[in-house]
Amino acid sequence: MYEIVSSVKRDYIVDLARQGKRVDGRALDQCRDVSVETGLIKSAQGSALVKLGSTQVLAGVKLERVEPFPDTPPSGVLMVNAELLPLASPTFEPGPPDENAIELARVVDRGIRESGAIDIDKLGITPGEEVWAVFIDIHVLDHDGNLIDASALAAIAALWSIKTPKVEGWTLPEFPIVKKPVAITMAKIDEKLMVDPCLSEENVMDARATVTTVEDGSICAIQKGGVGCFTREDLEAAYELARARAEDLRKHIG
Amino acid sequence: MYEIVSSVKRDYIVDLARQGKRVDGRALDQCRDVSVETGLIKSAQGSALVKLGSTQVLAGVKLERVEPFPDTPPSGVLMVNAELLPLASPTFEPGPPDENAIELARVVDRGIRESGAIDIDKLGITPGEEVWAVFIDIHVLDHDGNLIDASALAAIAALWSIKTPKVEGWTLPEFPIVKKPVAITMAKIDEKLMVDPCLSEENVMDARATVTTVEDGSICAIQKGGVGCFTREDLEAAYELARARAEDLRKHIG
Amino acid sequence: MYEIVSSVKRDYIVDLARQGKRVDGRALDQCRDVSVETGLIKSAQGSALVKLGSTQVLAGVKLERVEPFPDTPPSGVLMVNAELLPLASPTFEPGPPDENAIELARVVDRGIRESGAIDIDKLGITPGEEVWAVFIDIHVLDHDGNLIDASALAAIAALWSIKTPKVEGWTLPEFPIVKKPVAITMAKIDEKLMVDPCLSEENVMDARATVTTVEDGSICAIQKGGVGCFTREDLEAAYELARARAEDLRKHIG
Amino acid sequence: MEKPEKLIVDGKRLDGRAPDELRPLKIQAGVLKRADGSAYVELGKNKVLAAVYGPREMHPRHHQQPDTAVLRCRYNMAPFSVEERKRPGPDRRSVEISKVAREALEPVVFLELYPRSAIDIFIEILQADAGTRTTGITAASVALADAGVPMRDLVSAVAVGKVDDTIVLDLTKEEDQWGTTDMPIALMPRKKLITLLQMDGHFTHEEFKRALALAFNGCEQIYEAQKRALREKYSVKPEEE
Amino acid sequence: MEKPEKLIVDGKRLDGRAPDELRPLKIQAGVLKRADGSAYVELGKNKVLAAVYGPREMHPRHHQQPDTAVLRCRYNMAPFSVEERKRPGPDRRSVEISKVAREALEPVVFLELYPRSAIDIFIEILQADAGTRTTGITAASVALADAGVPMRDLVSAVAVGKVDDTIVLDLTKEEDQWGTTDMPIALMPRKKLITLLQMDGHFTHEEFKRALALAFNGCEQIYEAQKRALREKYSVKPEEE
Amino acid sequence: MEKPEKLIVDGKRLDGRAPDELRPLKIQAGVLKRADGSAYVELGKNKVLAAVYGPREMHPRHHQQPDTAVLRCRYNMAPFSVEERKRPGPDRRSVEISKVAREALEPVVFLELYPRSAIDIFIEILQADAGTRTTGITAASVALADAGVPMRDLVSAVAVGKVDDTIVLDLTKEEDQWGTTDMPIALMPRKKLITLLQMDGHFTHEEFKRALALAFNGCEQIYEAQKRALREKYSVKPEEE
Repeated sequence: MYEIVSSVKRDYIVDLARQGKRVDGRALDQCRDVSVETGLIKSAQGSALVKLGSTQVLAGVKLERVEPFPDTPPSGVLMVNAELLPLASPTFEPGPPDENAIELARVVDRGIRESGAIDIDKLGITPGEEVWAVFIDIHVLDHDGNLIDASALAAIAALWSIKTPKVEGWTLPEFPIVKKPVAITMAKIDEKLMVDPCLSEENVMDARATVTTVEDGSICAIQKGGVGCFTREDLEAAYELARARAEDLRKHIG
Repeated sequence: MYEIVSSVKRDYIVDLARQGKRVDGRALDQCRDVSVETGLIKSAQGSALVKLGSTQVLAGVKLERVEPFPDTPPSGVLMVNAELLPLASPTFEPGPPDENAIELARVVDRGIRESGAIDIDKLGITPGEEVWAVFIDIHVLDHDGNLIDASALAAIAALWSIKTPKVEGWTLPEFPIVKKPVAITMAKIDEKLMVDPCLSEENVMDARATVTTVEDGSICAIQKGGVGCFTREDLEAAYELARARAEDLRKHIG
Repeated sequence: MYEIVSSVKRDYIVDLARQGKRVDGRALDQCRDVSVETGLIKSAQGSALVKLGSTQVLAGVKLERVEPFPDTPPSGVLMVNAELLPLASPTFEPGPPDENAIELARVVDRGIRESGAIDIDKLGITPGEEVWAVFIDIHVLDHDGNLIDASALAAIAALWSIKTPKVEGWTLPEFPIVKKPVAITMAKIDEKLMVDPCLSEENVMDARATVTTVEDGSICAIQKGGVGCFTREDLEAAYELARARAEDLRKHIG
Repeated sequence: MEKPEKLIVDGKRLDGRAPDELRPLKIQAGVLKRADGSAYVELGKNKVLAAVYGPREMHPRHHQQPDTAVLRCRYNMAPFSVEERKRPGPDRRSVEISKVAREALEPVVFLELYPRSAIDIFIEILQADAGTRTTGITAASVALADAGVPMRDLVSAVAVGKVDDTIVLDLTKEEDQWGTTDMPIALMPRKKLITLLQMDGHFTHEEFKRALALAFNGCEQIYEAQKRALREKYSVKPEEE
Repeated sequence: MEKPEKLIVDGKRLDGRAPDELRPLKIQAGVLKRADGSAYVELGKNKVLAAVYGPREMHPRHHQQPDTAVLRCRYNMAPFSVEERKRPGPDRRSVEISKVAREALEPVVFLELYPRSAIDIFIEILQADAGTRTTGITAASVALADAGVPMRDLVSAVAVGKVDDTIVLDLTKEEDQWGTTDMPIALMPRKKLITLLQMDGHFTHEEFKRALALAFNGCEQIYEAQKRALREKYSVKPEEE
Repeated sequence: MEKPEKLIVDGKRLDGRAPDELRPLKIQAGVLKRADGSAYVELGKNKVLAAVYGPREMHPRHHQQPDTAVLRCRYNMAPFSVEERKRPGPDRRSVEISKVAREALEPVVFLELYPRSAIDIFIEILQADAGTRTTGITAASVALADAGVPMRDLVSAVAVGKVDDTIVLDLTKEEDQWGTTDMPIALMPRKKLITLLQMDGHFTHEEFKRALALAFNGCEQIYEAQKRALREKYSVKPEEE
């Protein structure tokens, strides 16, 4: 996922951090330019292409009739899969999802699931027999850092783009999407927190924390990554940053 | 699939080609000796052992009741699998089918499927619930070149050997086999087309073209292989060769 | 499974064998200390932790409703799986079961199956539709030799610990366990047979023979392993040893 | 959608095209930052992305060739690119297409210039509507050029086929499904050399020849669009003149 | 078991604990012969075994790092450890947990002392009752110490959460299933540095802060038990004084 | 076929054989061109092909042994070799049989003559009727000799068992399925050393001894047929005398 960088480059970025500066001139609490384009993929019920700086992620949503899980017979099913396509980075290799792809999918999944963004109970068809499954496939096209935020945004924007799904035998008036969880990731470099790290920053960061919040500012998911540590104060600051930046990104949804 | 050969051997074969000659003394448009033995395998409903020179391929056909594919509920199912057994060549390795085995199986499959050799619509049993599946397993025993033609011939000969299948609960008077597609492969070496390449020729060829024809001389499948190129004239010549040689091989079927 | 040992260590153990002695001071026909603790795992219907010297194996039994096999519609299903956990030995690697794990599981399986230890016919529920499956999972925790005997003992002790299974909708008064097969493994080193080989002995042995017997002394399963040979006399001696030692171990069951 | 009675009415196809007409074509070079070369192609409803990495170090090392680079190619369909969700990962179809696509592209690359190296081509089908392998090859060839890999020629690819007894260029999904014959072709356009050819269905000798001719015309149009896309990317900006 | 109406009655949880109370905890170091270090931990009904091998030679060799050891971690559930039999082998959940557990443990290990080596941590869940990842990290940290791997600190881990609007320490399976929020945390106790943090459910900012504080208290208790277990194993025997 | 009331009537088995009688046996050496050695064996309805490659270079290289060749063995059933089509690829049964077959053959091969090499044995079951592992070992041993691999002895293998309380040689599929006991054995015939032994079912001590004796007799007959097959292939032609 991360790449080996020269110690010169590392020192440069860490030095900048010490001065509260970033390698691409952004403020510590500033996201890269973001764009969200929905509806590109007609073969999906919902889709969104997110560009976060040079990072590009395409998410597609497919709805299918499936058997429910035995432990939740009347509810629909949510499945999130992420592919770190070898086309997106020289460090990605073909093959089944590795731990990075799996973590990415599961973090996006939890943001949507735990926020109750989809009213999953409405997705039953025949209780115990047939329900709607929501397949969210995250296709990473260009990896320039912070795949989590780009993927989470692509997934939720794709879900909000569905409206009345174009799928045979759809059983509801509208697709039951009700919340807008937004994930914000912060990298820690030399004790500083930097919002939306680009790849150069990810390659030298100590650790990252992703905080997913919903409209009222409450938290629905957190994920720490990387081999460094956070203090309790770091996390409180991270929460404040996440809440503020999520409000900006949320405007791009729906 | 192909093997690394010394440049001396390569030069020798290419030199011969330049003179319109072949390494085993055959004419350019001549197949190796062929023999077809059916009925060897009693545990299969149909079987055929094909020897094409030293190349040996055994095909077995099993019939089983299965659920139909959702998009073709009343029709039977055709499945072709090929195993490049490590016993057949020092270059074959144990493991799941590689791209060569998959291409081989799919080329054989298309020859049978696209020619309509099996009247697949007759293989329904209970529409939407149960149909006959035709499993063709191609077992490559000795690899001395041109596995495609040997395998395609073994498969179609095995199908024609079935007559009234010995399988519990068979539902038709006879096995509905109606056509005899035959694949003929030509290697291109130094601008010459050579029918039925042996392994030495395959190892130095620029490219190969396989043309599958049925009784009336029409084409049901083509496959180009290898990293070289063909001109339009090559392909027209290849068609004429394929049609003529297929007539010879077809006599060994049924 | 076995490990490379220095020739000094090898010579030492073989020399001892020549004198009828063993590396840990045991007599040739003596097992290591054995302990069996059942009921450790409440999430399983039956469980047993076996310690054979320093070798530790934990077996858990789960009962589940499944569809029967088509060829035995009214009977229950027995499944044995063994995991050579990388935690148990520096030579075990993560991944799907290798040939050693598979052999281990299958030898334990045959001992139970062929002795008729479980009255499998009683495990039907609705003939042809639903039966009880008995999943025995063997978890190797510490590998100091003779995993077969430890695993077989753990499996049969776990089965005998079930009594009335704590599982929803259990359909019988008691779990139908009726026999006590016990596997005894003997290593052959320099023409001597040694009961219950420890790892040091396994690493230098020529071959091993496992004889599984039931209460009346009859044999229900045998497995030879390793690249050496046995004479007919070896095997008759092995049978006598197996029968005697099995009686000792059988006291730890049920 | 049910099968219509006729696929060609009054010489026009279901989407209004003439038999020898391509679908709308859009080619864009250099669309990805990380890849050494890339291209995005739309042909009708097909949306295809291709990327090239290399020449780069070959891993695993025992696959290195002492006298040549190794070309590798992976064709992959996004799960959402087709009507019914496709399970991620290679299936038999995509393994075969990866092989024939590689063999279609290899003749134009000067592999011998980069011994011990790998050149990797990745073709991603984002939305599929018949002709994805040929569209993928068309895109990959532009991506190779965009990566600066030395090439003898481009490769231009398109499918031809038979629908209602008419030989047609560039089949749609409906034409592929309900038509008789599908024949994907790739060409090195300058020397008119065929680097990919597959066919299934039914052709008489005469039809085969006409289909080949039609394919050559189609590839010519695609070739022009490929060159245009590369010129657009590398055209000298006015102020730099 | 059906969901009870209330999970907390009169300030007591279903198993009688106060909200800030740990389940019974038992830690034993050095329980396996073959492993270089090992530990067994029971926390309530959780039964967890951890083993450490290394520093040892890294295989495959091309994964060796010239300036550091590589820490690897495998979290695995026994098929019989849960209500419904779990199929053997890694699933997506265990792959993620293996990753975050490794990242939780790596900060305390002096990897740079053993270039080109591997240190392997194996966590086996024998019986599961919520909190297996944190119990596994707690066990692994003791196993690392038992193996004599040089460490900056131990790692102590526990989950906190929200149940019936109450912030509670160390959730049981029932509380995890029917509660609102689960937040596993791992700490380097001496410097109070957080090495693992995950959360799912719902927290206001205020609740998040209280939960963090509660987790710090819980880790402190676990840290004491870890040290006790290591002292017990390595305490000088009277006769040797 | 339903289970018949008796499997042995008037001392004769279902196929008319006496209890101590082998099925018709046919052995042919050197049947494949590419393999270094090969053999084809029919025993009753069993049809088995074995091939040997090597001694040859060992891949992957880190599996090389500095002081010995490594023997590898793969037992495989063709999908059409059994009543119900077998899915291609190894299952647990074939993995175990590959292991015990290798261990049955290894004692006769002078592996120490070819350090760092591999010798590969491939056993293909084309048609199966009980006794495929022993028939495979019999074939593999002839293929090893045909490949010119230096050997201490051949290996001859057969199954014995108990059917209707009678000890019988060389069980058929029906006898294996409905009988009580199956015991496959492999022998080095010259020194009467047992290199493969498995058994499942039920034997008293007395029965076990009688079964062993019967197996030794059966292997003797197979040994003679193996030698005959090798002589036939390598017999000096009259004109060459």
